[in-house]
Amino acid sequence: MDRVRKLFLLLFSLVIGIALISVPYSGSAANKVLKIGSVAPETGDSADLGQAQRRGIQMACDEINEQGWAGDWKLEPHFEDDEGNPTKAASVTNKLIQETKVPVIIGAINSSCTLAAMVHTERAGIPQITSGSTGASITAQGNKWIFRTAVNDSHQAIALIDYAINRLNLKKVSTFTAADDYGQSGAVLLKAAADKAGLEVVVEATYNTGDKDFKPQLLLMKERGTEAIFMWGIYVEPALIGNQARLLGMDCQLFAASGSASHKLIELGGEALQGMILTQSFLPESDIPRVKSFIDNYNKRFGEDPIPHAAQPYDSVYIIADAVRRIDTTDPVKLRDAIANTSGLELVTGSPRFAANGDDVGKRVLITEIRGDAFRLVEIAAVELSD
Amino acid sequence: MKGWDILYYLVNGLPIGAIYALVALGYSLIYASAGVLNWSQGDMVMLGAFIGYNLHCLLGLNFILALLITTPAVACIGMLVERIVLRSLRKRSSPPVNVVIGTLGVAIICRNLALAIWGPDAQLFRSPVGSVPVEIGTLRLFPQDIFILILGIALMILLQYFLKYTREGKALRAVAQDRMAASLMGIDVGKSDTLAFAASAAMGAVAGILIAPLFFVTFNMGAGIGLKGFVAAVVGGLGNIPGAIGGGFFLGLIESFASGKISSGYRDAIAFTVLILILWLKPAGLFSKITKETV
Amino acid sequence: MDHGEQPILELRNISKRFGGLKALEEINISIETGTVHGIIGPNGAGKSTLFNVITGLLRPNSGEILLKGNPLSHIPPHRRIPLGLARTFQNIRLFKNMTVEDNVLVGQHVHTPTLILSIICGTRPAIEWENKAKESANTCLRRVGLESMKSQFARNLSYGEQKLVEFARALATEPELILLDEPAAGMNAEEKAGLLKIISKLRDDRYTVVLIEHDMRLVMEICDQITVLNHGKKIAEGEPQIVRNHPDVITAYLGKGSNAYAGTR
Amino acid sequence: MERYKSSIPTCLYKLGFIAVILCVPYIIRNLYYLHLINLIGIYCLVVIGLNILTGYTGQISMGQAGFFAVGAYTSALLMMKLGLSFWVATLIAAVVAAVLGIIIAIPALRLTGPYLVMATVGFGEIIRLILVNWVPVTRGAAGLTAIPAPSLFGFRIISEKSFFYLIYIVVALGILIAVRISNSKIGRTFIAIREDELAAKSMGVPTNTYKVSAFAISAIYAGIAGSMFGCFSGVASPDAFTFNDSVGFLCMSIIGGSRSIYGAFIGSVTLTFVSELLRFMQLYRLIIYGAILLLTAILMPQGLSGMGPVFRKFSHRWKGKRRLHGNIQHSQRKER
Repeated sequence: MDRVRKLFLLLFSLVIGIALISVPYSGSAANKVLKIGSVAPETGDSADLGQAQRRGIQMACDEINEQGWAGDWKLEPHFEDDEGNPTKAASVTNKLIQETKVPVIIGAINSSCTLAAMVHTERAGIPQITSGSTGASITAQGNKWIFRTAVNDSHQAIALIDYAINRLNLKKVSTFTAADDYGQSGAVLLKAAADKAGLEVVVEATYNTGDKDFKPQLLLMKERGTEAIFMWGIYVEPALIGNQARLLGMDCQLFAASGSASHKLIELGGEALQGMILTQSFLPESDIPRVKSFIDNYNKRFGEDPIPHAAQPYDSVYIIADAVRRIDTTDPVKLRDAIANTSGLELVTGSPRFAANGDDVGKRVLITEIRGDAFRLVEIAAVELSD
Repeated sequence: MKGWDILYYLVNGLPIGAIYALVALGYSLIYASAGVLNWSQGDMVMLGAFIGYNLHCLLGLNFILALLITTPAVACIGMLVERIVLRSLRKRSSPPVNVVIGTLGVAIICRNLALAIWGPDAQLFRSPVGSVPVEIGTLRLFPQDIFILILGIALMILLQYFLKYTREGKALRAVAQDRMAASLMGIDVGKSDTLAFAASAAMGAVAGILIAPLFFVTFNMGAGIGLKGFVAAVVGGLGNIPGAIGGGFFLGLIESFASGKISSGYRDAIAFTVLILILWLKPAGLFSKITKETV
Repeated sequence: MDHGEQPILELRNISKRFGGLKALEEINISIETGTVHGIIGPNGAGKSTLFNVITGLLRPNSGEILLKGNPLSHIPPHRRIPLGLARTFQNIRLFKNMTVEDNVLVGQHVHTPTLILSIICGTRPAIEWENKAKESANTCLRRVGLESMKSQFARNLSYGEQKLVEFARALATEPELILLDEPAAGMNAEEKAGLLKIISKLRDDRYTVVLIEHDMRLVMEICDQITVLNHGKKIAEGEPQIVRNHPDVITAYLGKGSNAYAGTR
Repeated sequence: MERYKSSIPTCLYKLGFIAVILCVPYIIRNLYYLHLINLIGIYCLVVIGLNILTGYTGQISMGQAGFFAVGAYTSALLMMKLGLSFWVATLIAAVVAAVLGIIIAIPALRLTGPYLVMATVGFGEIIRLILVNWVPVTRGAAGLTAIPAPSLFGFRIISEKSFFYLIYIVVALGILIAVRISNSKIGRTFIAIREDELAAKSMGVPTNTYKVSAFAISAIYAGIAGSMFGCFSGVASPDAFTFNDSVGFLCMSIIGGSRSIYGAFIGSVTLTFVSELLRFMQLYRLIIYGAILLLTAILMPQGLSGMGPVFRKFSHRWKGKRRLHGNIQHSQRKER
């Protein structure tokens, strides 16, 4: 058996050797190259969101390089996997900054990973755009290097509550939110919006991502006479909740936010989710040409409709390319300022305009409904953007 | 309304309990016969679900045929795991904790292979028995739950029969009692280990296919169910076959009551607290006697 | 008893039942200081159970154990060692992956204070106690003649040597009363002779030894007093010669109708 | 644990080693690798404690991330809410972790093997779920942000370089104390308990007290490491202290060799570097990582640090052959 042990040691050192050699190689020396770092959970629990971000960024870079949209700058994406773990996110952010020397990072989907990465991008002075994390604390720390193109949750919460009261005049509602950063911030926003609008919240239930059985909580809601359930989480659990609610004979109105807006929700939810109301930033069937071409290209290339976690990174690449085109340098400080006063760009998820704290206030908030096997536009939320 | 929802949580906890019991049986069977913990048991469930999904949903085979093909396929994977991990570890007589790390490596490999092959998205597994609930009074029984209970219990009885009356089953129990003595009696200890791994992998596969319609098929479903199965097996008394079944149902019921009555956020915390207290009272598990060691 | 001193260990009508099985029934034994007391009997007579009761691993159903006059009933096993009670095991229970010296040093555990701070700071008291413990461990090893094997791993020693290490480890707890559970089992003639010398040397140093042993020649040669157990009951006690010819003892060992051999040498 | 005498005078050997360590931050300019090295130092501290618990006392724990989280959150909250200094907060965090270690150890006294593993898994999950759901205090899933940096005599420890010195001084102290304990009577008693608890009890060893103190020591090590981890990464969220992390710590302990203190360092270095260096494989990274885990567990029963005797065996065999060879020639020459 010792022969095998020697073989393994040889293999083991070979693997390490190749890794050591290949690391410095990645810095190619072509002149006008814009390296974009991407930090996303390509493995682990939210692997589907991470890989959607990878596809969105790859497609955007290829399009820009083909059409020469960013002048003679060639975009070069560098993807790193953070497995949804903040410690790994910090390490890979450091790798992108120190090793591959990227001037800008599109990064992290879980709020905890984004927060971990922000510590290092701020220290190194590199602009960071997150297109997936909606935790309030991200843009509340006065960190001027962070930008967020994810749809703003508070606008969505206000739009949903407003729709529930004025369009459907509901009296008693419940919230059913994920016990992760996305769900917890949603729960706070929904409660605040409901209290402001005088809507009674009878049950505030939570679930852990990966839970499978929601009937006990649904039963509690049914007992308390819930007319509507506001859900806040990635699409897998809301699909289950909708299914199990209908099985329990509850015909209450279902609401959800952009996190669950994905064709997978419809596919998994089936007829149980017909009539469900969702707020989101773009619609596959919308008639806006920019959105249409994005969806067709994505469909042609990856064989399925894009989810928000693919569309927002796609826009972030265009924002970066536009900024670099304007300042014609990849100096991080100039790049940050250029991104800060981005304006007049018509993109897939709206025309981005960044507030002082880094939030994108140019986002559209569409109220959509599940009819048949797709989302149908109901109305564009008339939410004036206060902050 | 009062008495009624206690019954409800009971009915709701049973099918999940059956799934946990099937996975727990895998842990207990392997621990009983080979004396080791197989940490890749959860991923056998995932593999069963995915292979079943491929056959039933994509290739359109009918459900029973898909079940009959998937189970032996995953059983072979179980044998492969035993061959690679256990055989070489036995040869090096390394400590049992190395088997845990070894099977953990296998679990990581299976999980990420599934990610590479089937992609990260959750897949829908159409329930073979439809989803029209059967109503008794205000109680709703779902066909898939009933199907899980029936098939699960049938499998448990089959295992009991196999262990009690077939030749290999008796050999397996002999090895569990005393490996040395069993091998002296001419029982091929290696073969019975392989059999144990194959049987538990097969049960995991069935659990996977049963649970798929309820909770979709994702590449990392194995981790959660594997841990719950381990907890159920330990609470029931590791290595004790009826104990694993009891432990599985017990865990299913605790979770159902905890999330309904107290709070779903703390459901697992409550379940673990209860289980640690139980272990404090009965250190060898709920259904096993404590053997006092004298010299 | 001729010494007139208080007996070091007294067992007053000890009985122990495992469910229906009566392992020990109304056992009364008193052992004098500085003597070698043999306990013999066919297998299953309750000898090992008796040892487990004395060392506290098993709690007797009734009766009392007095060590130097004070009762042991509520003292947990590991607190009986400082009172001067040590034992070896029937099947060897050494710390295999530790050196012979470390094995014996564990015996010294109760006699060296655990000075955590001094250990961490590496100051003198800890080192001193460590050296003192090593010294007494070496004397115990010298007593059993294994000092040369000090840095060997316990697992690499022969069966007889491992028995002696366990003997040394029991000695290291600086006991007054040593319980030996079949020390000579698995030893060859030469090792048995060595064992005989060690035990008699111990008797000269005023140690008390209680011995469970099947090797009749060894027992008859070394023991001052012998107690014979059979089916949990004491059937005979006294000097080796008396016990050898005791009719019940012969029936217990050789079965019915063997009295013809009584009296032969 | 073998003590083999090295031929070079040990103090020279140690001084040289310390000198190399001290100027590492100046050799490795690249902050990415320095960040990794700091991370390895923190993980090494946790694994040392785990080695004392698993390797020495034989109590396998899969809940070490629970103590790691307690350390991080306690000291972060103390610093942020009560404005305590890093050192006082770390001390309190270590005490809190030790108390929790004792609390989980008491039910664990009656448990062995897989039953003990399950109790520690339960402990880890309970801690994590409290961190996720106790939103008013721990701010829920997003976790704590802007954890203040430690300061030493007015000098704020922010940069990777300054963290390197903080971490590796504490690691050096941790190793020193662990080696002192393991070579002392306490270490010997731990090993005795692992080898045969009943025999140890018969030698007068109060095994329960020692098993509980082993848990407490491993909790203190993980608590201090957690507190440094909080300041080092600036944020602390439940996602960093999951069951997977506990399993990661156990892998480092076993792969590195749980029966020696230096095994902890070897284990944390190997696994952290392997998972980082494999990044160039993108999607297949974790498959290779799993394979390495599997092969190491199979081929090296005593872990990488257990290779010591194997190397010596090789060297003996090599020397042996030469010596043997020498004798044969010698004797042949004589015959001729």
